[in-house]
Amino acid sequence: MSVFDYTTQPGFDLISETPNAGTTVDPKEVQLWFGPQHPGITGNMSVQLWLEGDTIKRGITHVGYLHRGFEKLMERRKFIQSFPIVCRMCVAEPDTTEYLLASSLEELSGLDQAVPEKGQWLRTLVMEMSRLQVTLMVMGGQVGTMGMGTAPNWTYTLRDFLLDSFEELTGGRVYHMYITYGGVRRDLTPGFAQRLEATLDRIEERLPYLDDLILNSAVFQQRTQGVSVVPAEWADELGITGPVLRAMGVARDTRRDYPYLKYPELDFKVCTATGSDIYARTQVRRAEIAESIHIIRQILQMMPQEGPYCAKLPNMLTWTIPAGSTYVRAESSRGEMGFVMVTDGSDTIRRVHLRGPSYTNAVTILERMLPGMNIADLSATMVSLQTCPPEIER
Amino acid sequence: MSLKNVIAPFSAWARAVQKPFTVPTAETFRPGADRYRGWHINDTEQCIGCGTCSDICQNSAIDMKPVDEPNKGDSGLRPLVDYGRCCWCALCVDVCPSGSLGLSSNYIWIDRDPDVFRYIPGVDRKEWDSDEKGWRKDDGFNLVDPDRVPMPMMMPVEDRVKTWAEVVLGYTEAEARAEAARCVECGLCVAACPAHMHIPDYIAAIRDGHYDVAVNHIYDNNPLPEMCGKVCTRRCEDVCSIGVNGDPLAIRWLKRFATEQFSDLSAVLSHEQPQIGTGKSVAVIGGGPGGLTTAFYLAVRGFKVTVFEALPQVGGATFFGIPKYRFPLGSLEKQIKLMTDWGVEIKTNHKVEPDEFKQLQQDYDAIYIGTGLLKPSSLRAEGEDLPGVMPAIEMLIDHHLGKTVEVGQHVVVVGGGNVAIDAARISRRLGAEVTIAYRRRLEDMPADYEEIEDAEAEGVHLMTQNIPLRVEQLPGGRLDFIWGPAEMISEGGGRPRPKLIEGIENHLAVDKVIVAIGQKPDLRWLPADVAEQISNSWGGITCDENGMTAAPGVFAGGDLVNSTADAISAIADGLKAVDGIINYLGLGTKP
Amino acid sequence: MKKFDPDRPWDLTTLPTTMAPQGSRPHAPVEDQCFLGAEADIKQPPKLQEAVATIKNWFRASSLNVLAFGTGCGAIELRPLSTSRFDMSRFGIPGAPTPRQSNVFIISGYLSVKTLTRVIRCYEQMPDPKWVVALGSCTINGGMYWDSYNTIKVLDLYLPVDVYVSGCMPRPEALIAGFQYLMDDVKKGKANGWHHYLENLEWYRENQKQVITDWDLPNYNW
Amino acid sequence: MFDINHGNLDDSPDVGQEIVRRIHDRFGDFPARFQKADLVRLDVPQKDIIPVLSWLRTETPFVQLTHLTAVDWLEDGQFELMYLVTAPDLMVSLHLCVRLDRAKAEAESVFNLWLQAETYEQEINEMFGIHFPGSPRQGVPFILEGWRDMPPMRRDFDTVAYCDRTHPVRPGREHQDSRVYVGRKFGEKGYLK
Repeated sequence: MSVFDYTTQPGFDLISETPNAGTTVDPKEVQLWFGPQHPGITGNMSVQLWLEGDTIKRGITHVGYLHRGFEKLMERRKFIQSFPIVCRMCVAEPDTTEYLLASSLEELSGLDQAVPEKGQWLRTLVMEMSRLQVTLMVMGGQVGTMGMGTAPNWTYTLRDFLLDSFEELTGGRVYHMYITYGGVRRDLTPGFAQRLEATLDRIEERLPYLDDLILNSAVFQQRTQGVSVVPAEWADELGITGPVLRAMGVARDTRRDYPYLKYPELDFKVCTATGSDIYARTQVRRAEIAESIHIIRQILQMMPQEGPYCAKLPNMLTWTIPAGSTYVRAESSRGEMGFVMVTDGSDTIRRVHLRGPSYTNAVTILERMLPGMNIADLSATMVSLQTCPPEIER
Repeated sequence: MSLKNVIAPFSAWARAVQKPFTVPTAETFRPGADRYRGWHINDTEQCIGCGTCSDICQNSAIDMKPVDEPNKGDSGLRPLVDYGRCCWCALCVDVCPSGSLGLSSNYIWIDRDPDVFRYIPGVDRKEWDSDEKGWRKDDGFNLVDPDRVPMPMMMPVEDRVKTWAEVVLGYTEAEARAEAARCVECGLCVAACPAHMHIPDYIAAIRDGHYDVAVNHIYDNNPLPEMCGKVCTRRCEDVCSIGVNGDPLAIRWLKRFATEQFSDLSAVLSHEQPQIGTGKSVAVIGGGPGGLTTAFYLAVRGFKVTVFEALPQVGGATFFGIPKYRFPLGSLEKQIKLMTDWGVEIKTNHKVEPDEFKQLQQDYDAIYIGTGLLKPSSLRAEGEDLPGVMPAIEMLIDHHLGKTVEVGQHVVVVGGGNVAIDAARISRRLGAEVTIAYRRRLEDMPADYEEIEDAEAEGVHLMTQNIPLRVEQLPGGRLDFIWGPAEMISEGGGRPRPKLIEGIENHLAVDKVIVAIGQKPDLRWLPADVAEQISNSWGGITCDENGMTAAPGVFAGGDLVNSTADAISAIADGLKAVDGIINYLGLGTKP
Repeated sequence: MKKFDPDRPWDLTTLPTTMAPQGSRPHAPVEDQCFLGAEADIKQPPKLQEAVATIKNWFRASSLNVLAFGTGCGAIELRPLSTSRFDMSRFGIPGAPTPRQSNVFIISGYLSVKTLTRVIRCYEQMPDPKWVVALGSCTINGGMYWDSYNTIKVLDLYLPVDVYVSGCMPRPEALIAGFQYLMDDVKKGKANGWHHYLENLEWYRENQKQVITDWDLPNYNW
Repeated sequence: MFDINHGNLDDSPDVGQEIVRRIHDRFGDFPARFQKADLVRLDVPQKDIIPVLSWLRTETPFVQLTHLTAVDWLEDGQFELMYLVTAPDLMVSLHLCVRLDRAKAEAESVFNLWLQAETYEQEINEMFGIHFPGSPRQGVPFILEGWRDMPPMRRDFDTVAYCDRTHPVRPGREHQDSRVYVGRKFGEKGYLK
């Protein structure tokens, strides 16, 4: 196995912003900041570009605009106090981080055995709903970057119907703060399953139209096929996961490979595509929407109606957890998310570190894909990689 | 690129004629979901001001603000929410021990002034105060532990009546720490405790395993903690915030656990009190908890303190009034030993006479009276002076002084207080069948509910709502206890009063009738003029806020003064007298 | 209550209720509100001035162009707001891609120091009149990042804020209500934080430079 | 991945046990903790970490660096670096933990083994002040801008004190702790202390 060939890295001294010896700089080169204030940027981040015409010569990712120091803040909060803060790590998809915090501390405290059956099912339900709503949002964002307006209007609205379900179940539209230690915070409301089914039907009914607008559209095909190809040999070496990996035709999915919650009992397939370009990634996401709907329907059918949804908790104000360290992972819409959790026997976390797929996607991969890219494709590339700045800098 | 793909997007036009999804404008906004987490509401009647919401808030968004003077069981504080901090996680709602806090489903609050986003829910009126919807506490999700760690008891129950050994076995270390971890450190118990013990502090120390620190906190204002740890009436647990929707913290058992960890208390206790009392002397008449408290804390300050006790053993009601299966003599002696080690002089079998009292007034700088209530109240029913009808207090004293108490085969105990329960359980251990006859309902019984449960478990039969009519002699030395049923009637406010249902007479053949319907003060040992000066209408003693009676230099406390008949109030009176005596002698900082 | 001391504008203890001097939203007389700079020199009868101001404010309230800059988590609700479910364009509120074409700045939550630098730069590039809508707890008093080393706590120390929409995060409906509130204020001539910013630029600069250590923002020519 | 001494790792019934056995055979008896089916923690001395990682990267299926992070053990005077190395096909991860001297916070870079380590090492360098000589972006600000204080993720950096110093908050808040308030109102006092 060959060590990665890193001749493509920017031969550039970042401190002095001058090229390294051996790198030539074209006098026609123009420096351009893409973001943080730009309608096409995925969140509050920026890419510093060097252009020749509209072709990118090289670029550097800059993050830190959303840095809140979560990891530091959680080190000085009691375990239960970390729970409301953790969902802010990834704004669009808060449930994954909530689950990771809960499961990592449950594992270290031995509470994991006590999580009741219904709590597990509700967690699975919320996680899958969350994946579905983010995938819908990214589908819309993907075509939105190419100036197409109809599909985003539809997908955001469909997502909003799912947010209504979240609001009904968890009490919040965006920050659900629902999955907590020992299970979840509230039971299903009466009639929730029917309403969620209706929402799923609504989404499903719209999917063929979305196909026509997106995947079958000649404009979209022209803009995305063969654009921003992630080479297959980067997959293992850079730790690529999620739709970006599955668009290379590699069927890896944390839900199946490292079974957690109730996923082993559910029937689902790992959606893949070939081509590894933006189009392939969109195809994977489109297939995952259908697959998520399929999974949620199974969950609603298989979930027990009665029973406790949360384990009996100790006094959360004085809860201490024995010293230890662990790594837990879960499949978010972007790929594998993981928490490194270190405790030291006190009532606070010693160290927590979020490992997210955006971390390499937005920096290592993006910077190496930039040379030669047309600047018009940059937004679409970033959305297809799902670079999520709050997750990178936390 | 096929023609099909060029045409495909135009399929979207099919949707153009359909109804849009757009929500209406501001005048008719969608209401929040039933569980929506909007602005706070608070039922200020239910709220106890424990501050747990403020403790759990990771945003430090909640301040506790004084809104009125604290009562027992209510700190007088109410949460003020800063919406410049709040993140609507609703942990405050889920942790709220009283269940008073909630979130409404309203979600729109707009202003140009950033300083308005703060208010005290329930106190500052808001339009969403009466919102039925919104996030509320749910029984299935508890952030505090409502279930007490069960106390190990002597098992099986049948064995308990065969022995005088302690029934309550005490927590193990793991159990005690687990129980201590349930505390939310609100401090309402501090208000409820007559002595204002540092309860949250010692519970926190127990939780962290620092038992020496805990004992130092405990001894800071209670010199008889092992007694309190076993038999206290524990008003603290009545107001415990966890107890509002769960089992209150076992504060009593935790205190017991901490003090039991050390057999030699002087090894772990220390004090740094200045010896302000050197050269001054104080006489304490009556070696009950109040007197011993005064004696101990004055001796710590260098006073020469002498305790005069009529019985052969100090401890007062804690000695003769509490059965040994609840409070073994060894525990009492351990605490008395610390007092004598730290300089308290104790004279037992020394009953003060009127003339001697005059002499004590001459010899000592101050006198503390804590002789308690010893004269039994009468049954006020025909046949009360028959042989076989005896006051419970005499029975308890005789029993604890080692005299033989004859109870026969079947005993009826009249009364519903702790003394009645103790007399009943002692009689049970002496081999009798026991019936308790009480005028009111079971829930009206002043006795500790756990004591009542234990008594029932030990086979004591409880008979409520009955009024003794008379006692008659039966042939063969037995007695006929005749009683009539009562109904409870409420008049005006106040608690319901039992009223005899006329015309019904029930008979119960018993060997003894033990009367436990209270005691009265007995001040005949005082010189008549002093007694006249300091006593009040019911025969007790009235004190000012410093614990001093109308006679200068004569202080009093305990049952004689407060008539609540529990040890911790006597200890509180003793503490008050410590300050009073120091100030009276001009040694304190207070003018 | 101490009086505001112009020599010590950063001393917060001198401020009675609001953070900025003379209140964070001064209610200047109507004729002052709309005639700044060159316009103020034009001499017109007071009645006419008032009428012109009313008409101008009405126009301004009907064309709020929101800068597309998602500064914090609240930005996630801006997409639903601009798409068909909530559809803010029916209120005459379109998005604008650059500061030069926009006049409403939505501060969607907390601001890290790094973002604050860009926000100030964008704000100063925006043409007058311009308004700031602050979303969420974080802009009022730090929110859940009250102890974070990298976020500012009180937005009106650094930028003039015209409307606060409370919530974490505010729902799109709350945002619409916030816009309607802003429109009302604009129509009545009450929303003039931009005016205030110019008048107290030194005070704002002082505060800004306290957190932005590498100050390299250009001085825009107003 | 065929190893001439041990046979094929993929055929092993328990990959975690097997890879630890091979590491033990080759590098020494590092303490290992088998935490769950897909995670083994190994505490590796600092001198052995690069050889172990290189071997894993080049000669075993453990080709993926899932993350790299640091923990500050202030009371021990040490930093701990945690490398999570994953075999994506075998679905097993190794958590390799190495302790560094806190006074001499320097570790060898793994940039030559994994390209994305440059970002991880850049962040650790910024947030903990651990230096990775040879890693390309050392000293380049990644997240913070204009930071003058000590690296913020160090345990001795007090974020509340920093905020009090740097970021003013809105005045007018006043909190009464119920425990203290009640004690004061009812005249709680001690007679020994």
